[in-house]
Amino acid sequence: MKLNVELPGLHLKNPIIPASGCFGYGREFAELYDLSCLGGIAIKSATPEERFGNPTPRIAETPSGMLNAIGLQNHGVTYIKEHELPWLAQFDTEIIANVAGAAEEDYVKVIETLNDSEIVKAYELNISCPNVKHGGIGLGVDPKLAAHVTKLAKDAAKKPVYVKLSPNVTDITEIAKAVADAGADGLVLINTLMGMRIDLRTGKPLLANKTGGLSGPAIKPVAIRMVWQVAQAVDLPIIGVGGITDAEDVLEFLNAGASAVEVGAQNFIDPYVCPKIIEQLPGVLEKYGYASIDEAVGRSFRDE
Amino acid sequence: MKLNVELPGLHLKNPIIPASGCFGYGREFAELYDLSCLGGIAIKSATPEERFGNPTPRIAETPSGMLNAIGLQNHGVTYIKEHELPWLAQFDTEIIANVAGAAEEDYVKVIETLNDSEIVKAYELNISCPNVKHGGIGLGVDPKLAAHVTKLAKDAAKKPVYVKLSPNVTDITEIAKAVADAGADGLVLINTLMGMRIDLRTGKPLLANKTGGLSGPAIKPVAIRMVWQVAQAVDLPIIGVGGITDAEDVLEFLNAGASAVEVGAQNFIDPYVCPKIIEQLPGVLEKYGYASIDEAVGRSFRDE
Amino acid sequence: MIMIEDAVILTNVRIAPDIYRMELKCTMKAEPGQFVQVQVPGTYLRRPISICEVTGSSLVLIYKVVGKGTAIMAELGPGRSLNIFGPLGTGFPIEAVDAVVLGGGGVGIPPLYETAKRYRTKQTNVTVVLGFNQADQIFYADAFEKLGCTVKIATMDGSVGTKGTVMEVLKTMSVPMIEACGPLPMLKAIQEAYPAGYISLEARMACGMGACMGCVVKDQNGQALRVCKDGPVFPIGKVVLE
Amino acid sequence: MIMIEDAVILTNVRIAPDIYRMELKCTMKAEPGQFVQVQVPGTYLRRPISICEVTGSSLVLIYKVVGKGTAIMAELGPGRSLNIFGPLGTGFPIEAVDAVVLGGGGVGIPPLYETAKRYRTKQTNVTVVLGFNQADQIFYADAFEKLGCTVKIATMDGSVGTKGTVMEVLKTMSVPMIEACGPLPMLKAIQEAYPAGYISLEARMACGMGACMGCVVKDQNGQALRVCKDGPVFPIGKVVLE
Ligand SMILES: Cc1cc2nc3c(=O)[nH]c(=O)nc-3n(C[C@H](O)[C@H](O)[C@H](O)COP(=O)(O)OP(=O)(O)OC[C@H]3O[C@@H](n4cnc5c(N)ncnc54)[C@H](O)[C@@H]3O)c2cc1C
Ligand SMILES: Cc1cc2nc3c(=O)[nH]c(=O)nc-3n(C[C@H](O)[C@H](O)[C@H](O)COP(=O)(O)OP(=O)(O)OC[C@H]3O[C@@H](n4cnc5c(N)ncnc54)[C@H](O)[C@@H]3O)c2cc1C
Ligand SMILES: Cc1cc2nc3c(=O)[nH]c(=O)nc-3n(C[C@H](O)[C@H](O)[C@H](O)COP(=O)(O)O)c2cc1C
Ligand SMILES: Cc1cc2nc3c(=O)[nH]c(=O)nc-3n(C[C@H](O)[C@H](O)[C@H](O)COP(=O)(O)O)c2cc1C
Ligand code: FES
Ligand code: FES
Repeated sequence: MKLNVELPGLHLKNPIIPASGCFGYGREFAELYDLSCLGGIAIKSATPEERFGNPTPRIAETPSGMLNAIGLQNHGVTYIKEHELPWLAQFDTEIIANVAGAAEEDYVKVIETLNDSEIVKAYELNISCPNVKHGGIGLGVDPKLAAHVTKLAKDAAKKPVYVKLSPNVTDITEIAKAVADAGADGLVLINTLMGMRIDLRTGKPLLANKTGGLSGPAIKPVAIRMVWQVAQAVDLPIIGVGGITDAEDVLEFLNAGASAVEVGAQNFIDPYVCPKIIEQLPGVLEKYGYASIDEAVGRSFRDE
Repeated sequence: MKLNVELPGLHLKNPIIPASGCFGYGREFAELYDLSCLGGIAIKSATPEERFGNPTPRIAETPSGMLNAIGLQNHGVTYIKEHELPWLAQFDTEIIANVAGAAEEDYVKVIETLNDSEIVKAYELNISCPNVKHGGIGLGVDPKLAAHVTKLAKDAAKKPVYVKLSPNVTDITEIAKAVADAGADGLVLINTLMGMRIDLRTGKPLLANKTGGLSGPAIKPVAIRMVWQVAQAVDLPIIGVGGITDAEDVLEFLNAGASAVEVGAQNFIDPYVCPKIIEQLPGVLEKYGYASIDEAVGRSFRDE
Repeated sequence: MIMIEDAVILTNVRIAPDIYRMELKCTMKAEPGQFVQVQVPGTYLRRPISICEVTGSSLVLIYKVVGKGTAIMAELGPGRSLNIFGPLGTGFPIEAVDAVVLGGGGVGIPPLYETAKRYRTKQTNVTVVLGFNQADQIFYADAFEKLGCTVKIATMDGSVGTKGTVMEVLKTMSVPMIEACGPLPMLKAIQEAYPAGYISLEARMACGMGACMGCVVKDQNGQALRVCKDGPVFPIGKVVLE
Repeated sequence: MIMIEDAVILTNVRIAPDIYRMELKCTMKAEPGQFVQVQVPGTYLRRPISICEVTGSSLVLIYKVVGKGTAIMAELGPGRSLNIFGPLGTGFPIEAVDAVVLGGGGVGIPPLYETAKRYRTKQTNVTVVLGFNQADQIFYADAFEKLGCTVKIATMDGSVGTKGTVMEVLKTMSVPMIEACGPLPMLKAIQEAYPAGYISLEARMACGMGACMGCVVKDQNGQALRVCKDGPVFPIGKVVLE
């Protein structure tokens, strides 16, 4: 069965993409398997300058999930362009550069730096990081701010721009529509839900940053619901993400309306999860009667 | 150790309350244990008239949690007043009447009907049910609408009014503040997160209602975060709810800022969970160095 | 008395493709047609499974592997303990009749076994009509025979007995009183064809004890009935089957 | 080579209060001071546990029951398989020295065992200083002795050996080169007192392989180092301990 998916700027040989922040720049996973098997790779968020990120502990376990508060640690976009991207060029897979920042201009700076990199095929705007504020409000939770940064990014970008949305909002379709109207080429949803754990021994939040982003199977029902809502509200391709662990989860996202998916925290639980899913996917599609990826996309709300 | 908690209208002998919709009116659980051991009971949402609720399937399993779309099935407030409340009067525990409706007036009607019932000690406004709309927007996700229904309820009510908030919002503190300003006596948080599962065999949403409310351990980190945020933003007692399975979870909610807790879906997994927690709680409080419930409340953000 | 119990697995063996028989050592007693809610390790909600037989010191469950929970159950070896909650629901009544027909399709068959046993204790004539897809999926026909029941079999592919569903066999018989469990289409056909008897339903459940309203069906007057508490067994004609 | 393996539990026994020794049949090889990420059934994240001994056909882990995951591990019987990922991280170097001191506190002791073994193979003089809270918590002192190490013990209550921490013993000795693992205060004291040697750190981990940046510490220049990949063993003086 052909698994390839054509999206703006991305010729994915299959719909499986490791999610940003859960795969670094692929170096560690390349010791385990050939990254050329992947549909694409969403690399760790890049900011204009180097960031150390948050103090530790940055990780906490939760039922069927985890909290993280890494805080966008990275060496800055120039370092990434010079040291990580050329190394990634050896693999036959589509590189998506996840773009983040502390202010709107930061997104533009990162994009301008990466525009002439042949290896980057598309941008993924991370407007959903709870640590990044604009006038006290996260960019990703206000439709006007989200649309504005999308527009700035689109104006600067020489490659397609996907916008990665925050699930911590009252109405995800409102944000999705605003971003679509501002010219986004695609959407990625969802980023992490904001959560907290308290360390009973101290009575204080376990993470140094206090709150963190919840990911893993626990959030899958929320992600499926949001993909389903947005797929019906907006005419843009969606990359689904949140709690995927196997090929059946992938099919659930496709049915909900996603055209491709990203796999996040499961890479920590089973470092071979992406190649495993790619192997299982044709069998699972067949089992449920699909002859192609396309047939499965949006099945949940399409009349037949 | 004394476990009693004093809240507006409620003299709880301990902070453990089965959550609305997860305990019916106690009849089935009374076959298993003496309900007088409970701090209180939040009975199933009452509406002015009988409601059948949603079509089935209404239940789906998720990783460390479940979705439900019961749809406020109940016999209507008059039936409840005449048939359920007198039966509940035999138990030495505090009854909290959960109030719901399809429109603002419905809340007022239910409250007016129950005002002269001696057995009801407080109201819990369920403004968070995703099925109830007002001009297309859930009451619980708009600060103005939430404040307005709270005010109407307060004006009608002869007992304290707790407002149960929806977690499906961008900023829970904004709703909490609005409701506090409108005169609420306390807050209950959280209700379920909106989620979905797709049945791969059909490619369609598994629940007849399509979306459902996510509850269980999966949502605990979100509930803890929201209790922690609201406890610092608003000067009202909070009843915490979301994913509680044992006495350590209860302590986590107390540390986050809750004064008491409700236990929901875990009643389905272990029907004896409430008495078990009540038994374990003194030992757990002692283990972590607390001499009373009060010492634990809000520990996570209090300076010592 | 409804209770919760850590029951020890005595045996857990495959008796047909994807069909397993598990015997659990426990003190729980039950009526025919009642069920238990099984806490399968690694899953969240409990799984409702009918009680197939009550021996006095053990319960027998027969289950089909259809998803995550039943797949995990099939892996559990003897000696492991399994937390069960029950007995739950309203089962098959044992009525004072001379003859009864028990109709079962696939994993609707297990609850009929204890029912047959109780009827046989009262010397009632029991005819059991069992439906399967094909020959290799047949189970428990011999067990019913040992109880002294007349056993008739229908297979969809006609490889054994009558070709077709349980209904094909029933049509050829006189059916004064029927108690049945199986797939919804079978129960619908029985509810339409026969005035006297009982059918046992399935529903997705959370609490399994009547508290959550997750499992409701409608009666002829539009009133809600809980499959877990008011059922799973209902008199023919009571419930609207959709 | 980093790999993932379903290792079969050979033995899993309590060797001191809350301390268990588990031997796993597997093909994985490892260097001293490396660790594995254990997938404990019923938990989400893997648990990092140091490799205590590499026998060739098995790995030995020693772990303390401190929370949910380790409590479940302690319940697992022989024959069960456990999924492990490793070997991970940068371990203790085996340097060309005449004598080495190995300092371990509590569950910091396990990784020192394979380290001692490798040093003894090279005939290096090994003095092991082990710290415990009290007499009944002592484990592995005899095992180190059997390797031909000089073993010195410190207990907080003075019930065996020197009263106090590992530092009390170290103060009385010449320490040309030290390799240590244990609680943070102990590692801080060692990093301050001695210029030459290595310390092994702990951190909350997600990936355990260097990809997520969950486990970072800062070096003296403020640069991030990953405990799971650049460590867990770092040269004394490299990392800022907070
Ligand atoms: C009263 C009653 C008695 C039953 N008796 C038997 C029996 O004796 N033997 C047998 O093999 N099966 C029986 N079933 C069906 C059995 O409950 C399901 O096959 C089982 O729950 C599937 O679990 P799973 O984890 O393998 O499937 P999954 O699909 O992974 O289960 C996911 C969720 O859906 C629920 N679910 C899935 N299918 C069903 C179903 N058909 N009915 C109810 N819930 C379902 C599960 O309980 C679980 O909560 C009975 C069901 C009911 C309601
Ligand atoms: C490189 C390394 C080597 C280790 N080697 C050993 C060893 O040989 N023997 C031993 O007993 N312990 C060792 N530990 C500590 C061990 O990882 C924790 O005790 C264990 O993870 C606790 O799990 P739990 O489920 O019992 O506790 P819980 O508190 O329930 O765990 C919850 C989460 O916190 C994490 N966590 C809790 N405590 C620690 C900790 N101290 N360090 C890292 N993560 C933690 C868990 O991994 C899990 O993700 C090592 C830790 C690291 C980082
Ligand atoms: C440790 C960790 C780090 C992450 N870092 C980033 C990041 O830098 N940029 C980003 O857009 N998303 C980041 N995410 C979010 C993931 O890309 C993904 O959206 C989320 O984890 C949900 O998917 P999952 O449930 O499969 O993990 C991170 C997630 C984790 C767990
Ligand atoms: C089956 C079910 C029915 C519920 N019905 C109601 C209801 O009628 N009114 C209400 O306010 N909350 C209702 N809830 C929400 C719970 O009271 C609780 O807020 C939520 O389940 C989170 O708690 P938990 O994770 O402990 O289940 C229901 C939850 C479940 C699972
Ligand atoms: S399953 Fe809860 S009422 Fe039937
Ligand atoms: S645990 Fe992921 S980088 Fe160390």
